[in-house]
Amino acid sequence: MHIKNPSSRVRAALGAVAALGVLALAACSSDTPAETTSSSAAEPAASDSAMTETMEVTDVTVGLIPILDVGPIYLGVEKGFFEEEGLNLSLELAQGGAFIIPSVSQGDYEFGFSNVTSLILATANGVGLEAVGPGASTNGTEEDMAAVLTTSDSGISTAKDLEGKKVGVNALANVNTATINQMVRDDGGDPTKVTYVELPFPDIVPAIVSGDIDAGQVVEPFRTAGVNQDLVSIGSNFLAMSPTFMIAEYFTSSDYAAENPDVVAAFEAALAKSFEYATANPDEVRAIVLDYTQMDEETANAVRLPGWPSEIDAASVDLQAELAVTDGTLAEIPDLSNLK
Amino acid sequence: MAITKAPLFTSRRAEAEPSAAAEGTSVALDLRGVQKTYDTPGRPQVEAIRHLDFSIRRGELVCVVGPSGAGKTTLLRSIAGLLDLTGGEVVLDGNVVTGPPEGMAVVFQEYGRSLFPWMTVRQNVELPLKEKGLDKATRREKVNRALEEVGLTEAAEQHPWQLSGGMQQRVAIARAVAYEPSVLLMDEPFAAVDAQTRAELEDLVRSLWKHLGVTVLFVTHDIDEAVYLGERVIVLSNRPTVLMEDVDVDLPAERDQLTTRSLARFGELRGHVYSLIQRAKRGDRPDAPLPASKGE
Amino acid sequence: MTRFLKATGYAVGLPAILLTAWWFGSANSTNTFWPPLSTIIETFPTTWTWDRIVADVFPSLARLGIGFGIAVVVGIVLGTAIGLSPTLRALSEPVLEFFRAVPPPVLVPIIALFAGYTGWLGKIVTIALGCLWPILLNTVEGVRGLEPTLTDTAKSYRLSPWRRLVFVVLPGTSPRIFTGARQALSIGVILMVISELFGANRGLGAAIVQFQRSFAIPQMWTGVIVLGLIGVLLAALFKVVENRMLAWYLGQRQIDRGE
Amino acid sequence: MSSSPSTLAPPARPRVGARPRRPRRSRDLWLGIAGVLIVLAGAETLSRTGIVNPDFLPPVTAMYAALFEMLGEGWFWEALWLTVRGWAIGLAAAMALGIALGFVIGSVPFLRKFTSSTIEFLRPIPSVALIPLVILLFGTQPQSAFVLVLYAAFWQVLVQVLYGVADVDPVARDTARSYQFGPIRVARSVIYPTALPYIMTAFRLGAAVALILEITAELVIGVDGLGRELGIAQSSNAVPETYALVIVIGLIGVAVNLLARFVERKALWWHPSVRSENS
Repeated sequence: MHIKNPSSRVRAALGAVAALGVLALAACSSDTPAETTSSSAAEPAASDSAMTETMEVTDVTVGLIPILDVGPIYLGVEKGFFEEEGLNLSLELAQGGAFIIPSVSQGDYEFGFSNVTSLILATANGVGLEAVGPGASTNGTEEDMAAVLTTSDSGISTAKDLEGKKVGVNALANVNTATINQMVRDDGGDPTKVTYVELPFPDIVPAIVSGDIDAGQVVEPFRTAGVNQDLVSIGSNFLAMSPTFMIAEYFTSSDYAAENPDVVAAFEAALAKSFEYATANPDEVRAIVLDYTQMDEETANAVRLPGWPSEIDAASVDLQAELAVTDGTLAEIPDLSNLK
Repeated sequence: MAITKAPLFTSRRAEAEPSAAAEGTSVALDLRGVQKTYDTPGRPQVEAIRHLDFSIRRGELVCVVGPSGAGKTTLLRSIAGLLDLTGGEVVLDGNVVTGPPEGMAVVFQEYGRSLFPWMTVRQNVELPLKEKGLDKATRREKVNRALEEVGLTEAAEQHPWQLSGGMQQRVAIARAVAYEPSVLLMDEPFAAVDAQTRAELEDLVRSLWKHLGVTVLFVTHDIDEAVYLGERVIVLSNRPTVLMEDVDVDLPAERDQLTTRSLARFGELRGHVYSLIQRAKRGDRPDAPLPASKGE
Repeated sequence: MTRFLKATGYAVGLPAILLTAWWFGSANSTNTFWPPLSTIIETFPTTWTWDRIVADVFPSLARLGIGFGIAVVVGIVLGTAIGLSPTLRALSEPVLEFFRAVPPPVLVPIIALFAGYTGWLGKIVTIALGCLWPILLNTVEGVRGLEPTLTDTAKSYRLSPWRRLVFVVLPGTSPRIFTGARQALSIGVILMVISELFGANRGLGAAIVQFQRSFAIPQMWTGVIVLGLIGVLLAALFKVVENRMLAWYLGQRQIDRGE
Repeated sequence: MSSSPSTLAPPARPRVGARPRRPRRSRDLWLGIAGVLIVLAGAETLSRTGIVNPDFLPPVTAMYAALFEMLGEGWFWEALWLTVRGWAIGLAAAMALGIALGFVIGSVPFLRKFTSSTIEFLRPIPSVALIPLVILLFGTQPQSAFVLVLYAAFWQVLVQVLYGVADVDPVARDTARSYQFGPIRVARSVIYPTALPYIMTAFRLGAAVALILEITAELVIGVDGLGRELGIAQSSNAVPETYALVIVIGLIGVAVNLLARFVERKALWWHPSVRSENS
């Protein structure tokens, strides 16, 4: 086989590889890691800026979990409370606090929403964090928004029955595992016998129904979805702690707080306004929830709203720290002043 | 021997071959009207063998020679039952060959590729005997004897690819001999070895043939080798193959490389076969002789 | 003696430099996510105690072993059958081509539909399916590419189909089967870890997730290192088995290459 | 056939009806299509008859309905583009880095020996081991996927290029040197053509691994792309959509393979045996 002078063909091949490289560089540069706007559903309605004085606006990203608790912040953005404080918010969704904390401490996000236990564990392990406001808490009534669900025929009626069972939680070693362990202890059971399995919130109810797990801790809107599939609740692991149990907090990294105290103050103020508004207009919360979750209208109206307190409940922080120590996920309670 | 000078070459074909009468045990291998046409889909038909009729008596060493591309390998593969015939039949010890027949062993030209590289020499020779259902002791005894016959006793535990080309072909021969076939087919077995090794292997085949009394059909393209080894040399025409001539080799039974090859008779026979092959190459065939065929 | 020193010098040289660079580079790092190498090494014994190894590492490796084993058996049986019959091969070629192209991690959510996330069954099926394709396809190629003279020889000695399979086809294809098996092993390890990241409770992947959730960063690094070591050990183990089973093939290739 | 007495002239050549045989190639094609249809029909009946719970294995028709419906949605094309781009960037970087390092290390015997133990140690480390790290560093940013894809594909490329440079026929290299070829010309006319087949194999292996890790990152970490959409579809119990996405991702895999083989054939037309060893 007469081999033609290969160099021309080889050049063609060289060209092919180079082209591939160029394509990559071009594609790369076109996407310098500018703030990727959050998924389209959560695009905040841009309220006209004429209303605010000519104040330079700072862009701020907030890491959230697609659950009911973060409703007020979406409302705050819609009502322009954050706009008034000179903040242009872009909201990112993640599976749980354990995902959001690293992004905040690395500076990908400026603020985040997370359960207090994760914040405590992070602080204990040297991650510099600073709480900027309460996240959500039990709504002070018997109808709590969280619940440990199971099937009616699972033979589980009280927390003690969870021994030796598989319990689904949205993240291992966080407020849910800590509080469920406490429920089991209060009920005279041995929490070390409970096997926790980490599943995203949307997967927990289907996993209980399919028998993949025996029980699971869910918050709204998944609690209502579970009840609609005739799952039964053996009580709320949050309400079992205290009627005003603060589950989560909004937070930032201590570096960011130190460098931009004004932005933090503005965020805290806008947040407080949003909480007041949300508590006063529950139906507006139920409406906005449709934007950032896959909830349908009917479920949104049936869900129980959590409480949105005006300031941080220090007792809850201490309680979650003690629980973490008793569970062994924490050696000893660190200085929690930054979370109170 | 007739008083008058025997015709230079007795060509077996001339005698009316009483094929039926010669049946019985004396004929080991009988080809009757063998035809082979390759008909692979998508490619034009190729007629390899037009018509072949010859037989080999038990204990005979017959060589087959012909111009290259004369369908020698096709012939051998059809005799070995590895190739279906388009017409005619091959009869081994009285029964028609449909698949690889019992009592026949084949030694291929690509010795390196016909030995199992993942087995040692001993295992290669022993495998066919396992199939014959012989017990361990008999197998071991036959393997050792075969290896001794071909002079490879000390290489028994090595792998074929650790041996030279000549030694590898000896392993293939040992495997065939250990199988104790009634007919041994050899397809240009020494084409790929150097001249010196070839001479040794030729003498090895002769001594094995005499020593074990096995019937051998030896296909080669080397005319000297055919005449030196064979009691008869069957010369094939070019494609589509027919029998050019069945030449009787009346050299002494005891042969060796030096004396036999220097005999005048050897030169005459060699010259005759050589001219037959030249005529075959030119397309001269029994079924269509060239008009101006020059003298013998 | 110097040749031995030279060899070890080369083998140890770069790793030593990299480790010392890592050691000093991270010596007084404040970033909690890049703890100093010294703390990582300190936490090693306390984290990977024997009972954690039994509780987490063994289940993961057991699932990998079972899944990989199933894939090897099914892959060879199916591969040989398909390789030997041209019609079966033509029939199955496009289907196999598609399943080979599906990235194995996609299996995890699909199989979770059937077998759920927790428990062993779903994970073993995921690993087995993920490992099956490289072995199956390489076996088919191996059987197809078998040296024709060998099969002719086997036929001419009238070897029974069973004996031909055991003594000719399978050994002849074994080099290709091992190529497939090596790729399958690397995919198996990936699936072993991923299948545990969902519905994590017990297992190496699960342990690493647990450390990460509770911000036990040094422990998490030890987990990553253990996972790396397991990858290296499995590759070394595979090499040992291959050198023993394919000794004839490696010897032959060496001679062919005239090394 | 009775053996006719051997007359001098063999019987006239029997006329073999030359029926045009359908060439083997197109027969395989039909069989291949039949194979695919059998599998699809099988899945359909399994699901329709309820042998397999339809919630878990929807009928194939439902899958394709979901697929076609999806084709009309914006998020699908955006996710597809993100997956392909992530794969392409990672692969390109791995190829560039792997070829450059491969050539440098390959052609300097000292470097070759010096780095071989490290390469042998780092190569088998599963790229998924990096997941916890990249989550901490980049969270769900595309960079997470980039690191995983780069790490996995890089080793495939580097090892193949090292084989390629090592495989240079010493005779060719000596002849080039004997004609006083400068190092650049030697590289261009001797090392490169010998290494090119290996580079192509590297491209084929790297492309496949790159896609696996891109999808893994999207599925496990939540980097945007088809993998993430698959995770969401599965967890929100949209089963037909889940299978539809699996089909799309599988087709991307097939396309990647075909592209790799195409590039390999184009660049290697002059190579005596286009390496048929498939990965």
